[in-house]
This record gives sequence, C-alpha cells and structure tokens, in this order.
Amino acid sequence: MSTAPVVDFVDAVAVYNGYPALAGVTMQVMRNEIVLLQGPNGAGKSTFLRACAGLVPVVRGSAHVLGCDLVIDRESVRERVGLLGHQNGLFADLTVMENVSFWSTVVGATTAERGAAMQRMAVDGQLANRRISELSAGQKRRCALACLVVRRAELWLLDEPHAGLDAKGRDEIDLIIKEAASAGATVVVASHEIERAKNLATRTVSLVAGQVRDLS
Amino acid sequence: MSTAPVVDFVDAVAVYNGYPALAGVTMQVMRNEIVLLQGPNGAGKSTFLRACAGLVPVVRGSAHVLGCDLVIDRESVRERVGLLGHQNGLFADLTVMENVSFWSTVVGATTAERGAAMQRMAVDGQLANRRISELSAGQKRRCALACLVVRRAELWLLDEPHAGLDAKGRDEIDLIIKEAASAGATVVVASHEIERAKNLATRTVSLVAGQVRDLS
Amino acid sequence: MSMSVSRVARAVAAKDLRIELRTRVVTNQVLPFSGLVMIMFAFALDSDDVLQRVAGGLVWLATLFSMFILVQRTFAVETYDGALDSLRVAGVQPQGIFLGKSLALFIELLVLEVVLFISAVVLYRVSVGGLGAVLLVTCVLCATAGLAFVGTLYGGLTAGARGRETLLPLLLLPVVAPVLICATRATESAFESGGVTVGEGWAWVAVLATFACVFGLGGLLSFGSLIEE
Amino acid sequence: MSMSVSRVARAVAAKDLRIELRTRVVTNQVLPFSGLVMIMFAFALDSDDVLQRVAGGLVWLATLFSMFILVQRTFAVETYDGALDSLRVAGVQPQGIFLGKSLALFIELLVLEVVLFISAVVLYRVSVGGLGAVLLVTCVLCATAGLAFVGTLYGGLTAGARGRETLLPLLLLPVVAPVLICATRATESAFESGGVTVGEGWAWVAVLATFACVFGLGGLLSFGSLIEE
Amino acid sequence: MTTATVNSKGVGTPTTRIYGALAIVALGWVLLGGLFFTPEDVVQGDAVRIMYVHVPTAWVAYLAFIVTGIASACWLIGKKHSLGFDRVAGASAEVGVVFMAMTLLSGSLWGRITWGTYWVWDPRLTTTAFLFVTYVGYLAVRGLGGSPEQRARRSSVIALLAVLEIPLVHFSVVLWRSLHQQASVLSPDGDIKMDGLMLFTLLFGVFGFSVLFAWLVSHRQRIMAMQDALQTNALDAAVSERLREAQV
Ligand code: HEM
Ligand SMILES: Nc1ncnc2c1ncn2[C@@H]1O[C@H](COP(=O)(O)OP(=O)(O)OP(=O)(O)O)[C@@H](O)[C@H]1O
Ligand SMILES: Nc1ncnc2c1ncn2[C@@H]1O[C@H](COP(=O)(O)OP(=O)(O)OP(=O)(O)O)[C@@H](O)[C@H]1O
Ligand SMILES: [Mg+2]
Ligand SMILES: [Mg+2]
Repeated sequence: MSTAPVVDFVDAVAVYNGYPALAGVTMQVMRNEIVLLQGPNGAGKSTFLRACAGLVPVVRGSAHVLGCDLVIDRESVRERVGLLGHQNGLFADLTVMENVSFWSTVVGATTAERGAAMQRMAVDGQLANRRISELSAGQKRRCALACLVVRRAELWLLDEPHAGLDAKGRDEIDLIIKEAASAGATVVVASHEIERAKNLATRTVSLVAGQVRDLS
Repeated sequence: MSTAPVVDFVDAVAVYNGYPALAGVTMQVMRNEIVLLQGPNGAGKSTFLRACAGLVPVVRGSAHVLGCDLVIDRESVRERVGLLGHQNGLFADLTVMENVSFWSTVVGATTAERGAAMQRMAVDGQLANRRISELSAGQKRRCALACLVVRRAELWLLDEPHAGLDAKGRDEIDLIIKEAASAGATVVVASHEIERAKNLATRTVSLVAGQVRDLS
Repeated sequence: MSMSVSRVARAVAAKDLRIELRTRVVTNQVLPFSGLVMIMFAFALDSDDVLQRVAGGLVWLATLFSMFILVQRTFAVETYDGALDSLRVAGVQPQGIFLGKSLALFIELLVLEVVLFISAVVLYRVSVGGLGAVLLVTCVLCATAGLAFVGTLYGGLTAGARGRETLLPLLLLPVVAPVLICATRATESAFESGGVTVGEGWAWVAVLATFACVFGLGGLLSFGSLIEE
Repeated sequence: MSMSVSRVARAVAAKDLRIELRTRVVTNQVLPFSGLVMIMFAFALDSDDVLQRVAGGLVWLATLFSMFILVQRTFAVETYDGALDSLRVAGVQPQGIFLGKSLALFIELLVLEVVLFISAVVLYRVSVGGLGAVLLVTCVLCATAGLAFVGTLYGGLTAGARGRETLLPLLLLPVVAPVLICATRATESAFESGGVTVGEGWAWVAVLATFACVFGLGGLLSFGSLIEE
Repeated sequence: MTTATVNSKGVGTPTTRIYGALAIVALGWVLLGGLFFTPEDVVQGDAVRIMYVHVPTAWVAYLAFIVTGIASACWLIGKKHSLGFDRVAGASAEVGVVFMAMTLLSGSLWGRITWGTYWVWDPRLTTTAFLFVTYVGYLAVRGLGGSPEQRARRSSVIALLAVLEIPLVHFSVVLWRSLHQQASVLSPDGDIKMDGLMLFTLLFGVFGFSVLFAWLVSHRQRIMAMQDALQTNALDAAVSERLREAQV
C-alpha cells in the first residue's frame, strides 16, 4: 500500500464544455512528496488539482488517487483529500469563528484542533468575531487555510496557497506544509511563486497546455 | 504643478462600518515615482488604494490626489486614476473581447489601443472569444489588466498585480509599469511579493495597522 | 455513518438559519413581497365573499413565490464563494446536506406561512374552528415539508454550474403547482369556505404527505448525484 | 460631456442586453414566473367575468414581480465581480450608467409585457378596440419608463453594499404601488372592462407620464450620489 | 456503436422498416375509419372524430413517459450503466413530449367546438399541461451539458420522479370534479360505453400511434448514439488541438 503512488494519472483527460483542460496527463506522486506544479496561465494546474479531489470527472485515461479509481467513483476519495482552490469556500455573512466551527463540525474535528488551526493562521482573537465580508483579502485566505488545516487530510491539494498572504503567513503555511509531509501526508502545490515554492517542494512538475512537459 | 505631490495624505482616516481601516496615514507620492506599499494582512493597503481612487471616503485629516481634494470631491479625480483591485470587475457572461471593448468604449479608448492592450496581456487570438466564466484565474486577471492598460491613467493604483499571473505575465506587467512611469505616470503598487516588487519600485512604504511605519 | 449524517444536517441547518437571521432575507424581502400579493388581491377583488373564498389559495400562492426566492437564495449562499465545492470535497454526506438545507428551508417557510395565515385571517376575515385548526396545521406541515424537499432537490440540481439557475422555475413549477392545488383545497376545507366540510380536507392532506415522502426519499437517494457536475 | 453620456449609456445598455440575451433570465426565469401568476390566478378564480375584470391588474402585478427579479439581476451583474466599483473609478458619468441601465430594463420589461398582454388576451379572453389600443400602448410605454427609472434608481442605491440588496423590495414597493394602480385603471379603460370608457384612461396615463418624468429627472440628478458608498 | 454510425447511410434497419410500414398502414386505416366509416356522435356530431387522434396520442404519451422511467431505472440499476438505456429514455421523452403537445392541441380544438373555448382551468387540462412542462424540463436537464454519464445520472432521477405525475393526470378527473370526459374506456368499473366500430378504430389508433412511437424512438435513439460518438470525435480533435498548442 505505502509503495503504491498516492496520485497516479495515466493519459487523463478532463473537459469543461468540450474544452480539454487536461489533455492527457501522466503523472505519479508518491507518499510524503511535496510536488510543485508550475506552468503558464491556463495550463490546467487548477483543473488537475480539482480532478485529484474528484470534483472534475476524468473522461479518458485512468486516474487513481489514494487507491480509489476516479473514473469509477469520484466520491469516496474526497474525505481523505483537502483542497484549497482559488475560491475560499467561506460564508460571507458568518464570522470567522462560525465558519471555522462549521467546517470543523462537518469534518468531525475537535474544538482543540479548531483553536489550534485558528491560532496558527492568526485568525483568532479579535478577528474571530468579524464577519468574512468585513475582512481583507489576505485575512479571508487565512481563514480558508484554517478551515483546511482542521481537516488533517492525507493528500493536500493547494492552489496558490501563498497568494494574498503576507510574509509571516507565507512562512507559516510553508511550515504547515512541511509538518504535514513529515507526518505522512502528501502535498501537491500549484504556484506561480516559483522561487518560494521550489524551496519547499521535493520535486517540480511543469504543465503546459494540459500536459506534463518533460523536465529538461 | 509638477512639483506638487501626486498623492498627498495627511493624517487621513478611513472607516468601514466604524472600523478605522486607515488610522491616520501621512504619505506623499511624487510624480513619476513607483511606490511599493507593503505590510501585513489587514494593514490597510487596499483601503489606501481605494481611498486614493476616491472610492472610500476620507473622514478625517486631509487627502489630495492629482490636485483634487478628496474630502470635498471624490469624483473628479477618478477619470485620471486607474485602479486594479482584488476583484477584476469583469462581466462573467461576456467574452474577453466584449469586456475589453466595453471598458474601452466607456473610457474612450481607440480600437488600436484596445488591440495593443489585449496583445500585451496575451488575451487576444483564440482566448478573445471565450467567456470570462470559462477562463482560468490567471487568464481573468490578464483580462482585467488589459482593461486597465487601455485607460492610460495618470496615477496607477495596483493591488497585488502579480497575483495569479505566470512568470511571463509578471515580466510583462513590470514592463508596463516601468513604461507608464517613464511616460510620466505615477504608480503605487501594493504587494506581498516583496522581492519582485522591490526591484521594480523606486521607494517602499510600510503600512501597519492603518498607519505608515517609519522606515528604519 | 447515520450519526454523521445527522451531525452534518444539524450543522448545515444551523448555518443556514444563522445566515438567514443575519441577512434577514425572509423578513426584508420575502415578507413584503408576499404581503404585496395579499394586499393587491384584497385591493383588486374588493368583494368580501370572493376574498374569503380565495383566501386559502392566496396564502399558498404567496408561499410559492417566496419559496422560489428562498430556494434561489439558499443555494446562492453556497455557490457564491465555492462553498458547495468545498462541501463536496470535504466528503460530507450529501444526505446530510440535503436534510440540513431542507430543514432550514422548512423552518423559514413555516415562519412565513404563519405570518401569511395570520394576515389572511385579519385581512380577509376568515375564521377557523377547532377541527379545522387541526386540519390546517397538519396540512401546513405536510405541504411545507414537501415544498422544502422539492425545493432543495431542484435547487441543488441547478446550483451546480453558472447559468443553470435560470432552469429552476421551469423545473419547480409543474411539480409544486399540484402541491399548491392540494394545499389550497385542504385549506378551503379548514376554513369551510364555499360550503366544503372539514372532513373532505383530509384526502388532500394525504396527497400532500405522499408528496413529501416521495420527494424526501428521492432527495435522500439522489441528492449526491444531482449536485455533481 | 453630453456626447460621452450618450456613448456610455449606449455601451451600458448594449452590454446589459447582450448579457440578457446570453443568460436568458427573462425567457427562462421571469416569463415562467409571470406565466405562473397568470395561470394561478385563472385557476384560483375560475369564473370568466371576474377574470376579465381583473385581467389588467393581473398583467401589471405579474410585471411588478418580474421587475423585482430583473432589477436585482441587473445589479447583481454589476456587483458580482466589482464591476460597479470599476465603473465608478473609471470616472464614467453616472448619468450615462443610469440611462443605459434604465434603457436595458425598459426594453426587457417591454418584451415581458407584450407577452403578458398577449397571454391575457388569450387566457382571459379580453378584447381591445382601436382607441383602446392607442391608450394601452401609451399607458404601457409610460408605465414601463417609470418602472425602469425607479427600478434603476433604487437598484443602484441598494447595490452599493453587501446585505443591502434585501432592502430593495421594501424601498420599491411603496413607490411602484401607485404605478400599479394607475396602470391597472388605464388598462381597464383600454379593455373597457366593468363599464369604464376609453376616455377615462387618459387621466391615469398622464399620472404615469408625470411619474416617469419625475423619476427620470431625479435619477439623472442623483444617481451618482446614490451609488457612492 | 461506432460501426453502425460510421458506415451505414441512414439510421434505418430492417426492424425499423417494419415498424414504419406497420405504422403507416395502421394510421392510414385510422384516418379512413375515423373520417368516413365511423358514425357521428349523437351529441357531438362530427367533432367526435378528433377523439381518434386525441385519445391515442394521450395514451402513447403516457406510454412514452413510462418507457422513459423504465429505461432510466434500468440505467440506474444496471451494473454497467449502459448509455443505451439513457438514450432510449431521452428519445422516448422527446417523442412523448411531441405526442403530449398533439393531445393538448387536439384537445383545445375539440374544446373550442364542444365547450366553446380553447382552454378552461379544468383539472385534467391543467395537470396535462403540468405533465407536458415537466418533460420539457426533463429535456432541458438533459441539455445541461457535461459528460454523457453525468447527463444520464441527473436525468434518470428526474425521469423517475416525473413519471409519478401520470397517475395524477389520469385520476385528476376523479380527484377534482372535472369538466373533462371521465375515464370512459379505461373506467374503473370496466364497463365500456361506446359503439363497436368507434371502439375498434380508437383501439387501432392506439396501436398505430404505439408503433409510430416505437419507430420514432428507434431512429432517434440511434441518432443520439451518433451524436455521442461525434462528441467523442470532437473531443479527439480538441485534445490534439491542445497538444499542438503545447508544441509552440
Ligand atoms: C386542451 C384540452 C384537453 C386536454 C389537455 C386533454 C387531455 C386528455 C388526456 C391527458 C387524456 C388521457 C386521459 C387518461 O386516460 O388518463 C384525455 C382523454 C380523453 N379526452 Fe381529453 N383533453 C382535452 C380536451 C378534451 C375535450 C374537449 C374532449 C371532449 C369533449 C375530450 C375527450 C376525451 C376523451 C373522451 C378521452 C378518453 C377518456 C378515457 O376514456 O379515459 N378531451 N384527454
Ligand atoms: N469553466 C470552464 N469552462 C471552460 N473552460 C475552462 C473552464 N475553466 C477553465 N477552463 C479552461 O481550462 C484551461 C485550464 O484552466 P485551469 O484553471 O486549470 O488553468 P490553471 O493552470 O490553473 O491557470 P492559472 O494559472 O491561470 O490559474 C484554461 O485554458 C481555461 O481557459
Ligand atoms: N467591508 C469592510 N468592513 C469592515 N472592515 C473591513 C472591510 N474591509 C476591510 N476591513 C478591515 O479593514 C482593514 C484593512 O483592510 P485592507 O483590505 O485595506 O487590508 P490590506 O492591507 O489590503 O490586507 P491584505 O494584504 O490582506 O489585502 C482590515 O483589518 C479589514 O479587516
Ligand atoms: Mg489556476
Ligand atoms: Mg488587500
């Protein structure tokens, strides 16, 4: 089990309204890796992450994540992966605390875990009782990260986790990623901040036009 | 006239629902400068940019932009500034071309200027006829930048212009900023990518908790 | 598994109700809207006995309008910032989401109906006896449960992707219109308007209950695949 | 200056209409909704002469409902991704935005009303003579212009900030209710229902025209300050 | 699937030709019988002849919707989730919608003659209209886009819920006091009150429209298979287009 790849895509194709956002991706990610996904705008990085999370169907080729075949069943893998997308997935009219509590309840995290996550992302204290709609862009992103951290997923899929965060936040999220990896999780990060992400990652994969480009 | 500062805030206070996002900002920006605004999440960078554009009222202190007194009249300055916020300001159901055309018409830009802007941001060709809702995050951002470029503003206010762009896009936007500055415009950039922005900027200002921190 | 379904359902319902309390869509938007319908009718048909005869129908018509707004609203909250995606990817049981959202919708609709019935009693001067009240309450509960289930079901289906939400009225209309008719007839019996007796109403309530069961069950079984892309 | 106002107005109206054509909110969402109102009324009041008497009122009531949805929709498009902020900061003349959005709303409402009047003629079997038709067209144009102006005005006011949109019905209702009443009376004259003559209708149309002028002028003068935060 | 689509010139097969011939013959008889051979009605006169279209189309529309429901259930239950079932469901619903439209049309013409009005807010008429709109909605859901599998998943749910409306339409005349004809052929007491030739023509009409239904569905379903195949080809083209993009 532990030698099988966590993510195993072979010639996977994913489409949006007939447009092949992934045009035959072949890629393996092993346990404990931190993989940096890079590539130009529109290359298909976000689509790849969403496909790994079972949100976007893989219509051709084969795709396995954590041992589940995504072509047959996209649902059972979901509770084991955590996805941070471009959108935050927060409820604008609820406070930070209410949002994090909601996600904690839904995924079955404890109050202590919740508190720890909020403290790490510095959205505790005064901020906790402000509504999401009253936060700055970076504060919202922090809140989304706190909701992700309480999940303790086996596979982390992060779409530009650094975007919008300040220097301290960036360091913190790097630390969180490293801790998760050393605790046995696997991480795939899509990012345009290549310098920072390269330091973090154990390996880099380039996507171009919906395909993996050979690393030269 | 040309020796008067383009942005001149003295003890300016701006509030959202009673929360002072700017708590007495004193800051001058001279013509042709490229100022980097940095600071932690929630420091008030976005609010400062929005105040300069006349979107957020300055309720205390004095604020002048391009010679207009923002406390008295927030509207007349607007046609001379260009703001790129966290949001893109695009219409999701229209195509890239239709969006850029709309903004060009509204600000009175020519077809040639529109074409040039779209080409620079690489949203011409096939992409031009796709709807905004079908674009990737970075492609949307490029489109928003194209709409900004057609404006030829005197004061450019950029809120994290690099976020979401790929390496080539980042280089392009840096070039655009430099060209604008050398053509006589003034630029204020809020960014968390300090390394990149520092190379670009002529000066750095730190905001913390709604105030300018003295540069040590 | 079933424990976690009920936990999710409670969390989702609590969240929806809290958002409602905070943004007050029902109070500010839906109630005046329904109030308008009621008053306009009173205005348009200013004859007392026509009014009394149609009072039941009016209340249900107003409920239906409000339901469209509420369903749209309750899923707009989920899709605005991609929360529905997050829920799906969190591996949350779709049954939990379905039950939770239905429960919240049920409560909101119920509050609305109570207000509407009270205003019908005041505006249109209808009266209801003891047995009639029992019938009325059962009818309201069954009809509202049915509306909440079917609203959540189709709301989820149309929430998936951009542009789809315009399908909602087309899908909902033919399904809820029978509910409207049955509920109206039952209400007329409860009000004993037009010479109908209370006893006749129970057949309609049975239809309403069946409807609620079918859509409750259908939703539980199929909600997961409906909210997928 | 005035040239650029008209340029902006045309660009805004063209954009709104293009979005409408592409997303088909009117066709898919508003029309079935208004259709429901008409059918339900017909169903609830299944006596032919009551129906004929209230036909005019029903059309206007359905228009009003649809108008709420349309106004909400037309400003949701602007606020969804901050486009209204961008418009403001682009130094665009607010008069241009006001006129453009009013024009688009006017056209959308007009299309809707034509369909509604045709279905009223079919469903409720009302008839209209030559003079009545002139009155009806004038009435529809004036009333629609008024509704478009007032909808844009208050839509802009409530579009400014989050949570405010729920205020819209509360603000709009008392203002458009008179329009509803005047238009209904004028329409009744046009249909000569209930023994009113066509001639009586023109007084109501005059009120509608005044209303449209007042809100058109008010909007031109104040829209800029209303959409500010 | 692909073999049939690429090679043959049309979508016909020997079986469909038999259906077609049968349908033409049967409907030809109904036309002649309905217009000339059957007697006038005592009350309605010649207007009764509309019945030979009105009633069969209504019943075959029911049949079509039930077939849609069964095919959807088969798709759901089947281990392989064969898309063939989904196509049959879709094709059947399309034909059903057309037939239901014919029922509505012939009914309102008939109503104009006998009741003096095209439309009344009668339970049977209203529920029929709801059923029609429901299946228009079903077809709209099929058109939402996405992969054929997802289309099948979504629409099968709707089909199974929608089919429950048929009893509502059928019993609406009993449930609500109705202006429309009570069930006289399929009446609960099993007592048929109709002239022999009229009954025969009516039943033959039902047969003819059923065969027509089968004919149309078998064609339509094969066209849909081709469309799905075309979509697959279009995807091939789009993928290679994207691959070329990568080379630049
Ligand atoms: C738009 C108007 C009408 C609609 C939508 C309509 C609809 C239907 C439907 C759906 C059925 C099948 C009922 C079932 O067996 O479950 C039916 C049957 C029938 N309709 Fe109509 N109908 C309309 C007008 C009329 C009129 C005007 C007449 C004659 C006066 C009529 C006479 C019949 C008869 C005789 C049957 C067969 C009833 C039986 O034996 O079960 N219909 N109609
Ligand atoms: N909803 C959609 N409908 C149609 N096409 C889409 C949709 N979403 C994305 N695409 C297209 O799919 C391709 C891949 O998009 P994706 O979001 O995966 O890119 P990305 O690598 O994440 O880019 P970015 O760096 O800009 O975030 C793009 O060309 C985009 O235009
Ligand atoms: N609509 C609002 N209502 C109330 N408070 C707000 C609102 N928007 C922002 N704030 C608060 O104002 C402060 C400044 O926000 P601003 O968006 O200017 O920060 P920022 O420096 O741009 O941060 P970031 O780096 O995260 O973008 C923050 O503390 C934020 O919580
Ligand atoms: Mg992306
Ligand atoms: Mg900011």
